[in-house]
Amino acid sequence: MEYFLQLFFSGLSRGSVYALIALGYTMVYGIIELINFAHGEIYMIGAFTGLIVAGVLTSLGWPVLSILAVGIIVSVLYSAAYGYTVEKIAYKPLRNAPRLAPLISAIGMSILLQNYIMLAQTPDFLPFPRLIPDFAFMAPYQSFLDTGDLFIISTSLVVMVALTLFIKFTRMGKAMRATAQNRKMAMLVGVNVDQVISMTFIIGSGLAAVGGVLIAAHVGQINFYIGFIAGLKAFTAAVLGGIGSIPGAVLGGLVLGWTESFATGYVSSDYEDVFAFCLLILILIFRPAGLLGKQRAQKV
Amino acid sequence: GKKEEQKAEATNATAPASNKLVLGVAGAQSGDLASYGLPTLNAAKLVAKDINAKGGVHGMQVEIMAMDDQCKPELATNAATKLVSEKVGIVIGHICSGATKAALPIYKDAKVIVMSPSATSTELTQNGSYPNFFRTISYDLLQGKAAATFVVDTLKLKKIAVIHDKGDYGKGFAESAKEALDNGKQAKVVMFEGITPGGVDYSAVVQKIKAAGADCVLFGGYHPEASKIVAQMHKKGLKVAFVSDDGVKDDTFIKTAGPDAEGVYATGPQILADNEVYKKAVADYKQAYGEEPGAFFPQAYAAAQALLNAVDKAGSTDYDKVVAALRKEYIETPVGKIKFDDKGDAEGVSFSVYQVKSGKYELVK
Amino acid sequence: MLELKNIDTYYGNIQALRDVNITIKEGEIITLIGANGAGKSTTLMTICGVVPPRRGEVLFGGKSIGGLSADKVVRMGICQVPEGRLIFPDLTVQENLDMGAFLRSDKAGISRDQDQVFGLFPILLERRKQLGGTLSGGEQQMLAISRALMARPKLLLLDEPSLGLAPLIIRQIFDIIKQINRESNTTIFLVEQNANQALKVAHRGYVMENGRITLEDACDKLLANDAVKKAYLGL
Amino acid sequence: MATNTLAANLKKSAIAALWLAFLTLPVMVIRVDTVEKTITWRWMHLLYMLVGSFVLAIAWHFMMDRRDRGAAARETEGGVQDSALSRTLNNPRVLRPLMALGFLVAATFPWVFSMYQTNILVSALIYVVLGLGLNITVGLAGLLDLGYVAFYAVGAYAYALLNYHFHLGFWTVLPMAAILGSFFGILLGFPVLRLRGDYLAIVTLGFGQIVKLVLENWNSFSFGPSGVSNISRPGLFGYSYSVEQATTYIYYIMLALVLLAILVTTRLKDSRIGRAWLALREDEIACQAMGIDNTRAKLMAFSLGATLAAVMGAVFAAKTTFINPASFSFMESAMILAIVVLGGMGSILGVILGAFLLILLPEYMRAFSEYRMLLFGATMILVMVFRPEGLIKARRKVYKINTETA
Amino acid sequence: MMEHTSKAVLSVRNMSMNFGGLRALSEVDIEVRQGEVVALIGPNGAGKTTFFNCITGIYTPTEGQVLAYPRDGKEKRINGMRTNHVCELGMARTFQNIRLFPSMTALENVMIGRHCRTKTGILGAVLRGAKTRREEQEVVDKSYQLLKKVGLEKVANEYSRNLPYGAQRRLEIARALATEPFLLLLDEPAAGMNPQETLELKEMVTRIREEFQVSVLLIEHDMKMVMSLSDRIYVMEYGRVISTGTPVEVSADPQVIRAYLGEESDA
Ligand SMILES: Nc1ncnc2c1ncn2[C@@H]1O[C@H](COP(=O)(O)OP(=O)(O)OP(=O)(O)O)[C@@H](O)[C@H]1O
Ligand SMILES: Nc1ncnc2c1ncn2[C@@H]1O[C@H](COP(=O)(O)OP(=O)(O)OP(=O)(O)O)[C@@H](O)[C@H]1O
Ligand SMILES: [Mg+2]
Ligand SMILES: [Mg+2]
Repeated sequence: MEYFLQLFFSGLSRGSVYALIALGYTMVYGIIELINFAHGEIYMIGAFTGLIVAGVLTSLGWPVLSILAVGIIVSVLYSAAYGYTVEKIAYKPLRNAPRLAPLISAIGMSILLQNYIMLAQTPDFLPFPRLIPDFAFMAPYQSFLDTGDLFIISTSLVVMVALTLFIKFTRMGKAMRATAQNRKMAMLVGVNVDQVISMTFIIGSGLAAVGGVLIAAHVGQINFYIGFIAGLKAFTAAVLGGIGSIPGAVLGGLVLGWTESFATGYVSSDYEDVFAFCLLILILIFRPAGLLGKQRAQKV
Repeated sequence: GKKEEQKAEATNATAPASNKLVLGVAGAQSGDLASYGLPTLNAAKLVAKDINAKGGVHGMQVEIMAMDDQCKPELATNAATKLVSEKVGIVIGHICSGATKAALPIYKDAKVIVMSPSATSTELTQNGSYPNFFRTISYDLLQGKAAATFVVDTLKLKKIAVIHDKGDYGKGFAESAKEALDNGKQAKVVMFEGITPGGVDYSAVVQKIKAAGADCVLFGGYHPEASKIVAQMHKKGLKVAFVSDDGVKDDTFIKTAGPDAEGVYATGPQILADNEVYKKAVADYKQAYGEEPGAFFPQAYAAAQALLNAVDKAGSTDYDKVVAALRKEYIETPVGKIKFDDKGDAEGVSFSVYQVKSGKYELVK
Repeated sequence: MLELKNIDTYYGNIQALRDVNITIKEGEIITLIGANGAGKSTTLMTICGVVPPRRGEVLFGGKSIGGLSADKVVRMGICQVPEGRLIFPDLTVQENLDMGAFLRSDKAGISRDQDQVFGLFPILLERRKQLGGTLSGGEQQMLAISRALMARPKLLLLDEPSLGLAPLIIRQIFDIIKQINRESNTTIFLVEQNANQALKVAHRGYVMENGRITLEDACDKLLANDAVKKAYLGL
Repeated sequence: MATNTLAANLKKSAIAALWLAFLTLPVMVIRVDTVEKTITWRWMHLLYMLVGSFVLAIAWHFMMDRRDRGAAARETEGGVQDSALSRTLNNPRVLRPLMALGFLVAATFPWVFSMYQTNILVSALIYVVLGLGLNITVGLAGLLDLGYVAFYAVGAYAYALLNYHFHLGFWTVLPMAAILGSFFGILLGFPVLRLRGDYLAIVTLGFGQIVKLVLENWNSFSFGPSGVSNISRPGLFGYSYSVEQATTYIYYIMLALVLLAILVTTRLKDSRIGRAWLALREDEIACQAMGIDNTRAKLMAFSLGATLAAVMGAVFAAKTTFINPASFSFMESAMILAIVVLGGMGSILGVILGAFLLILLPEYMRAFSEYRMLLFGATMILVMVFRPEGLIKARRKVYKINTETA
Repeated sequence: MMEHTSKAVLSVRNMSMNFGGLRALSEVDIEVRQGEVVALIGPNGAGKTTFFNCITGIYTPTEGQVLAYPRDGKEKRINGMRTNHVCELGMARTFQNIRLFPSMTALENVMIGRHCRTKTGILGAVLRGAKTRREEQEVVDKSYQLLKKVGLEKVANEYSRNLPYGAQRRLEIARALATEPFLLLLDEPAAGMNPQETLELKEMVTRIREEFQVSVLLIEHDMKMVMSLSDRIYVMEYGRVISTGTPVEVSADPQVIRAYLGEESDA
């Protein structure tokens, strides 16, 4: 039983990492139906910005938690700016293009950003300072869950709730949902579609940066390639939960985390990803729109 | 057309037409494995700069020709044919064993000498099919054995969890170690599993190691995963020995793992602390690139030295002469004083075990 | 209130509107009739800025709105019920209506209008929680009209509002058109295939053929016009 | 007017340059070492960024204007939205001699150019066929497949393993690989029949990963990550030859396969089946309601694409003589997809061009060494932005109507 | 008007359809006989389109029997049969919200209709033998003839998405006819047409019925068209058939007037 619980919490902490990145993914996808392959890179840039801020502030002798706070704020701003710019350069000119064109330009953007960071910084792994201190009250539970896990899980949950409320109740949120379903019609009820899409990218990228800094601080190292792997997993999580659904992203992340964790624990970590993808396929066969995704209203 | 090329080749072999000696450097210079390939390129550049400053090899200025293969076999064959087409006679590379295996037949056919700083797959030298291949690093089988011996004989541990990163290198090491452990019969391999490289969290596998009751973790792979695993082992209260390979015996590991790195064992080529060449090479690197050299830097530096030295001693890039020179001439390198045996492995390169002590790898006696 | 001056509109290389001139005065109901493909819907889309005109001017309340994007045009008080029941398929009926009032912020007014709309189409009240996409064709049409009413526009553009509605409801729709025109003084620009009815409720009418306006007159005159009778009234 | 727009462009570019410089400021200028606690400031980079991005922004705006003006001009002049490139290439008077020339070059290539050139051309040709295969699944039938490389792996391992264990020759395995490929295509096709759009994409991506992971982990079957080496090159009546001759030989094999693939795809595209795929792509429900068996059509698209991929896999294994799972990563699928989309979905000439661009470009950019992938990514974006329909737009068959009958 | 004794081509018995809690159809009995034009009318949301969806396999009816009698005369139960098989059997439909293939030309749209009546497989397509070429030419010619029948031969090479609404409706009919149906199901074919065009459409349907020997089941809100075209009418409300009979009978039924037609009848 203890072993089961250990694996459960392992899955939880891993899953919440996926969830945090998947939130931004699902949001962008929900609005413009674009698998934004560059999302992982925005996350990576967020982590790098966080590292740079942390480096500078550490040399100025700031205390850890305030470095974390400032690091997150700055990297959120920067990543949001990146997201905004990426949209303007690579996606906006393709609004009326065939559906796959933006997908390819997203792949191009992902390659571009990876290599840009590799050249501007280093191809090597860089240690990321442990910005999340180990709280004393967590010490007894550490073999299950440490402070970093706790931070990430609670951030995902808070973000999930905040985003859900945002989308459900604010004007911008409503505009986003309308834009997602029918752009022309949204325009006709007075939604400024360009602004909505920019906003989506800004929020999604900002979230990626929060994830970037927290996860990097938790894992302790970054390099230019982390975004790609994390992005793939997060994308899988988003689809698993039902792409476009905010709670779905979190659920999908957790389910993915648990699957991998239990597969490792009870079978073998050799095949943890095989299990994860098989589960994905199985779930999609029985629920073609993901766990919490709504089946599109199809009436003829 | 063809004829001219052949003629050019003929002249090239006897007396270098131009006043330069081209040294090909092939490996991952972009993509996710770039951090293993770029230090090699830099090492070659440093050596070339050094030699050129001293007047070159027989008056020929050494020129570096970089060939990216991203560690992908098909790109490696492209790089190899490109180098062959450019009439390059000596090549440092490739970085990954897979890419090397794909490229070697092409070099072999064109009589190009290849020396890898990092391709450790046992069969590359040991099954004797590539007489044109040399390396300045020892191979998986020996390294795995060395690690296994150390765990059993020195640390006297009994229940070993062997973990690897599913990669060519890591898995090769892990399998050799497992074999040695199984054969030795003194310790038991309680777990043999691959983890997914690049993962964000390895706590599940750590819990599993804990549940298996292992008293030692033997890890085959590179430092990013290693540092995550040791960190998580400490968090989950698993305080057993962690023994790993050359991919971990890297200062970056100590940096990224921080305090968790303390006490970690890693096998690695023996580099004596008083090795002057090594000290100089590292100092040059820091000066030129403003950072610590990365993975396989000493081996790459040694390879560049050895190849250029052999050409120097042979008097030309003639294949047979250079091969003979490589087998005969000793040279002082960061990895020690070396020459190459008949199979192509560097003699004098052996494995030692190191341990991280107060933020530094120190040789375990 | 709205003036189209010498409008030419193209889809790619196909010219859909040729030198179109239309004037609508405040408080009027104007109708535009014409055969399939005459360019009626295009005219509405041009006014809304979805398909901008290549030449000519669109004036609204004296201001040029020719180059503005659709959302800006909507902000100025023009609202369209587009052809073919463009509703938000994955929003519920209620949410679709809320989107209609997207630009408004007077809560009381919105809820009053909503009650009114439900009064007009009780079936929508019944289906309030259903997803728009699963409504029947006619229900979707009602929803599209209601959504436009929720915006309280100064100028309402209706593109074939009677499409796919039962005879009873069609009659009701035309009553509503008259009613909102009278009660809230909304100016209405009505595109209809049901020319008979349209000419009965409107004040003035335009006839369009192949992208050109060929006739313009008071409605009773058009109803009496032989050419119109033959071509559009099926008499 | 002209100076005015120029001034406006300059101003816009200046703003863009400032913005980009601001964006890249931390990453480009600062490097920190959090262990040694040192910070390196590289202010020169900021200057490079400013100047570089200013120049780039001017070019960008200039091109954008041209693109928009071009679109407007095309609208007024009444030309169908064909670009100059596709117009020229679709003109038979240009196309015929061009094809003849192309054929001549293709036929004599290995005798004129070096082995390196031949070798990378073989790579490009392999990707041409892969592109054509994926074009069936994605371009014609509209099924977004992100795990296409799995079938490529199936073919490659089929040859490698059969060759290793049973010493079967290339020519024996080639048809077996094809059959295996189509079998796997159907295997993947079944579970994903119900899925739409991007859900399909992720499941196929997952499938690709599963195949790769199995190859990595199932040591006793596939030799794990260390791969299979010393695979035989294609046999030639027991005659043995050098690497260079082998390259030439494989080149001709590939040339023949490319021609075959072109023939198959062109004919299919304009056939009853091709039309069914097109309809499937446009509207699944209407398609089925018009009597087309969606299941069959989808499975056919999947398995045909897979067949071509598997055949190429076998050629690939024979060409490199070594394969390992690393060659079949997701990035590879993405690259093949990029070939199809960049070239022009549904257009066969486009796919060929796309393959040449994406495979040869990085090779010829070797001169830029470290910067080549950066430039490569940028190229992908630029091509899409300025030619969203791809380099060459698919041409529609014009049907000849026989008015006498019926 | 046809004799009422001719045999049935479609017979629906006691069919119901639930969407979650919503009962969109309940215990519907409808029969279409050979050569008839039968109209299905009723208020919006009565379940007419749902009825079409149930008999063409888009939905599987919750209860009841759907029996079809194709040209070969054999009875076939088609509840829940897949849409494409229903079409192959010989029941072709048009859609209320037009569903053409937008970026295919008008001609190609009709050619798709020929799919289930032709045979060329992969091998045939690749080899393109004489038989394939003949079949292909036949498809083109037949499709063109059909376009002519609905008056769209001039726009044969236009993308269907660029056609005006009315033309799209006619194109859908041509596409359905291309499948050689014995029963043609039309969902509001006259929507979006002006009275004149509706008149022409009516004539077209009459012509088609004669020429192709098809029965027609029609949903329509244009009473003038319904009354003058159909042999029999079913009236639905809230998922039930509330009245049935000849146009004259139905239009006099007070229940129908209350629910659907309204008092004054000036259509
Ligand atoms: N997106 C488009 N691309 C190209 N041509 C179009 C497009 N939309 C409409 N057209 C063409 O423009 C012309 C006018 O179409 P429009 O939709 O305005 O006609 P309409 O009068 O509204 O007809 P209907 O009564 O059928 O709705 C038609 O010839 C049509 O083919
Ligand atoms: N998929 C579905 N899910 C839920 N409700 C549905 C679904 N399809 C139809 N309905 C409901 O069933 C009822 C019947 O719809 P249907 O489309 O059959 O009406 P109709 O008679 O064709 O009306 P109209 O004349 O307006 O087209 C409607 O109230 C509709 O909201
Ligand atoms: Mg219209
Ligand atoms: Mg209906």
